[in-house]
Amino acid sequence: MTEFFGAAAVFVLAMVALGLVRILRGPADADRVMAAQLLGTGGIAALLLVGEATAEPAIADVALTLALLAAFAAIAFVKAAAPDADPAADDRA
Amino acid sequence: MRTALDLFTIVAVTGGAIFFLAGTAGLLRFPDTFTRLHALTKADNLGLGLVILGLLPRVDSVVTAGKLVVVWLLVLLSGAVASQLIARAQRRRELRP
Amino acid sequence: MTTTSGGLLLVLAVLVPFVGVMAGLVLGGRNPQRIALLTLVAGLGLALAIADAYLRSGSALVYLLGGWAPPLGVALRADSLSVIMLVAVAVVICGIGVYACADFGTPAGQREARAPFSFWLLLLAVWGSLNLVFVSGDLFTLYVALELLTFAGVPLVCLDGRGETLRAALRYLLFALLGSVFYLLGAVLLFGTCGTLDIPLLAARIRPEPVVWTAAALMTTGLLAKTALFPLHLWLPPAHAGAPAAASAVLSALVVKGSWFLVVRLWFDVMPGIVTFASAQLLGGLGAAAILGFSVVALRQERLKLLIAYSTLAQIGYLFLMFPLAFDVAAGQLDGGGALAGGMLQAISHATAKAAMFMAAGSIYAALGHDRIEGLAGIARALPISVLTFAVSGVALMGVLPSGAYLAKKLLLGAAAGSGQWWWEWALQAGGVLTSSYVVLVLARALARSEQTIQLKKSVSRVAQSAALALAVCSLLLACAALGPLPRSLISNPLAPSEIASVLLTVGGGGVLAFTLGTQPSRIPWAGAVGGAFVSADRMLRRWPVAGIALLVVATLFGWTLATA
Amino acid sequence: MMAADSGVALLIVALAVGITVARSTFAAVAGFLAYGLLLTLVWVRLHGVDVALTEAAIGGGLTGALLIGAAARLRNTEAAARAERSGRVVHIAAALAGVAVTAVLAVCVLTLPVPAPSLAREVAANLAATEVGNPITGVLLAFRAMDTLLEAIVLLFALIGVWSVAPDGVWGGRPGPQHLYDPDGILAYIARVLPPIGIIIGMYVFWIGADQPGGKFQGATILAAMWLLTVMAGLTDMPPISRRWLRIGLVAGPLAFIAIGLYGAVAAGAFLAYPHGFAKPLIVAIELALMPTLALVLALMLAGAPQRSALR
Amino acid sequence: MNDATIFGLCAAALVGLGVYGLIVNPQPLRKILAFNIVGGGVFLLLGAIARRGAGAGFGGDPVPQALLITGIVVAFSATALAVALLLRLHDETGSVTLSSDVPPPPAPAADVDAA
Repeated sequence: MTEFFGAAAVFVLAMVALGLVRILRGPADADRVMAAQLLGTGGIAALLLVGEATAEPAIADVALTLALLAAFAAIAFVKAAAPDADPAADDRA
Repeated sequence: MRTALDLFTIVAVTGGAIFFLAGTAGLLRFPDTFTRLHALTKADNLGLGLVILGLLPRVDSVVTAGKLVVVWLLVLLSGAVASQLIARAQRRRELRP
Repeated sequence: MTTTSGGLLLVLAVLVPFVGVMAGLVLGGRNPQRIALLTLVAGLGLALAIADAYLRSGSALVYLLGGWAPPLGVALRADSLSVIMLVAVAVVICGIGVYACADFGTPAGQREARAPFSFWLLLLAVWGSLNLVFVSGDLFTLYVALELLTFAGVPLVCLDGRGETLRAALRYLLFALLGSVFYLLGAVLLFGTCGTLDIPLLAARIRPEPVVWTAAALMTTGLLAKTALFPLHLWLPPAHAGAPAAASAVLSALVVKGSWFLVVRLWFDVMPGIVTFASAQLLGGLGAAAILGFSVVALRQERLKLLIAYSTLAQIGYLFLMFPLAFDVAAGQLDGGGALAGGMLQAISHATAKAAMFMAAGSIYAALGHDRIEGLAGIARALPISVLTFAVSGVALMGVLPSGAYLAKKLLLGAAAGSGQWWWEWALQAGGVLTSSYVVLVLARALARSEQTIQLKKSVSRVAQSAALALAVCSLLLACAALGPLPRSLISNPLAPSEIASVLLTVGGGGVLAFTLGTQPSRIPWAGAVGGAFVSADRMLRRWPVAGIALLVVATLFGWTLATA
Repeated sequence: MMAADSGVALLIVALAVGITVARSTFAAVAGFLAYGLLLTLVWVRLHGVDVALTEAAIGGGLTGALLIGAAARLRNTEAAARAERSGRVVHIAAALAGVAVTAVLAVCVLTLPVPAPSLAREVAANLAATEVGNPITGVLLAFRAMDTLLEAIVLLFALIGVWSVAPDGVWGGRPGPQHLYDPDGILAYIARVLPPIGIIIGMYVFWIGADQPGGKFQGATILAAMWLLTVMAGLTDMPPISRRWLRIGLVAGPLAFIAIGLYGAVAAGAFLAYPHGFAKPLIVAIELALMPTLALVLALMLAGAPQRSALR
Repeated sequence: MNDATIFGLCAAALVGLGVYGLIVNPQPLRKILAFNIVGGGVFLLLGAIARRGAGAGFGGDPVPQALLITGIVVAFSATALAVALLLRLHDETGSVTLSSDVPPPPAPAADVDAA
């Protein structure tokens, strides 16, 4: 099974690698943040698969930390890009 | 029993990998920010869900299994929130003259 | 290795300033200043107590933190170098602290003001970090100490919050970070090779091999970048010239000494046997280039504080001349002795004199509202103490009798003659003449009579001026070291014809240089062109990409010279 | 698994190339988020789960948020920065320099001594004396406790530095902008849902640290992130930096650490030593004291210099 | 070739790349990023060395692993301080250039009361 998990991890990582193209190419900054945010999902999957392959139970805690902080950068981006935006304005527009 | 569970793991993890493939394809091929956002959140979150589902039978403690489920729920939650916030920010940008 | 008596003093020397920072942070308001002044007294007492304990025991003080011996644990260690630096820094910090009371009082009516609050906390932070640099015996703890020093030093640059100083601070921080990451990289390689970070253990395990050469080159270069030795000086002039006077004094006199001290530690204690003749010559050569180049650039400055900043760059060069002189060709390794003693004496002379000089310049600036050298005429009558301070500290830097730098020069000259490296004698003598040139330039302006009586924008605190003068006098009094630890034979009759000739030569030569290369339109066209060329070369080297590449070139040269025995 | 290792290594290098040459600063910063993620993966592969946890918390969380916020605020300087771009000669020289550095380091990596020197045996032999099960905690809080104390002080100094660049008029005020609170917004929703979970996880990571991977620092990072989340959602506001409780909180951890260290000097013969049989309780006490301080410092560092007067 | 060597070589590449980025990128935020890349490389090298020191039942030498944690925290502090300076510079001057070719500082405030 170890080989299988290794292979699956490599595959998911390859998908992550392809997604990196979107981070670098954009075009909008929103694309980049979103790609980075969703690569985090792939990263967590790869981490769990690698962890299974190395049989380290504490990996789950690392995944937990990553998942908890996953949205943090995206929120910081939204807040810095439009700090005083009136949320109600979106629905009026 | 062992083989059956292993088979389940293999099927689920493979399924998850395929969803990651789909998500990445969407990320690269779809024409604009909003469609990409839409396709991606679905695919990647399902992908992670299947991977975690596949790993569950192999976990030997209930606590770790619980952690894995929480990981998935957290990713679902933050994915949903982040994509909505990013979409709003992007729309605001595009609406701005 | 065990803890020696008095070892706990080393822990306290580091902790007392740090606890002072924390107490000031909590109590806030005007308390940081009060706490800082109290801590100055306590810290000075601790430094003296350490010196006393060291002299009593006659050997290095050691403290095993947590009782764990290296390589697993971390030891604090104070040898003679540490003790000298601890005491010198304590004295200089006290002088600066007294001086700064005039500038960094919290204005009436305000509960807490940003600049005083930050200054007093950062002053203590710099002090604790420096003490840690002096006593730590572990390369990683030293890395943390270096970073502490950087984080405490950088905000001092931009205390007044103007854009220019913020830019200078950011440049300083980024280049310093590059330097520390190089240092860390080297330390990591040493750990990978020797399995320890403890200095004595490393010294025992280290062997000349490629990884060690790389590590040594990276660490040395990183530290030189933090010390601003030529050609890695891009950050220093704007940072030191733009900061408030007391902060400039801290940065110029003390902060650069931290990384310089680590180079001394690294070369003399970690890898004395790895150092080669060529690498020591290279280090000395960079120092000599700094002395020559920056002294000329200093002459071309229009502002007093920038002149002093360039003088610091030149004096930093002086601090590296001891390395080739300490190289024992027969044994093929670095050997302390006279050259090391001379270098240390030079470092503390510079620390005291440069702090005094920046503080005097600060008083002059505050009084005039500007510090253009052109406009200094008549200031000697208005601010006699400050001009006297400048003159005394200038004399102390020149290395003419009687001053600590004079003894330092004698020791270094002796080492040069002893090891047959006559070319460094030239560099040492030229350094004195070049230093005197910009001192003479400023003094000639300041002593000139002005047509109209000078209008002072603001009265300057007499206490502050006296504190600066006291430090300058301290620098002169270091000559008294010849009565104690150093051989009395170093000092000769100041009225002997050879001594008088040497003084006249230094001052006179400086005067001629000041006249030919100085800022005013020169009557000798080629001299103006030469000065201008130095200035443009300096501007070129201070561009970021050039400095970055220079950093790597210097690292390569060190690696290469270390490898070719 | 060698293929996986090589793949991850190549991916990291490719990503670093992308970050370095990207035209847009924002792209580079977004790439950096992925860089932290991949490094986390590497730490797991190198059997450093404690390091992986730290990287996940710092690299994936705090540094990423810090940089991406800065990049968004500096967007209007892109054109000027591009105009300043270095010339071809500089590029070639820098590339040569980079290649040379890599080549030399690669040689160093390949010639590191075999068998590798290691302190693992010393740690294993002395771990029992520290009474903790996690060797990393043993190193951080017993063998090299000084480094950990200094690390807390580094954070404090950096925070003083961050504060010291505030405009004079708002000294003592609140850091960061005022965030609008939208009770029906999704941000407010997640800021209500996530922090309770985060606090539990943060405390859990802290608590297991004595015997398994985890510890005060990683736990504190999670707590800091949760607090900032509620601030960004407008649910709470950053406190003015002149608040007494905040100042006390900032120094409580390091001071407790020093106090326990000095107690060791009296009771166990050395600063930062622990009396026999009391090592674990004292280590846990230090971690417990440090955690709130670290969470406070980290959150305040991310929030930046004071921007608003405390009165408003 | 084992995992420590692979990641050790990866670390060498990262340091080289980061150094290149530090030199050529004029924008300070890019320099901060490059510093973090170099830092990541140095940490990775230390991690590889820790892995080489595996033994006594540990998957890696715990001492360098603990140093890594301290190192990561110090690097974060540096980044936060640099970003704070950069943002303030931007607010104060509207530009973020580090170029030394701008005119020299007109006059420093020698004391703060006057500033």
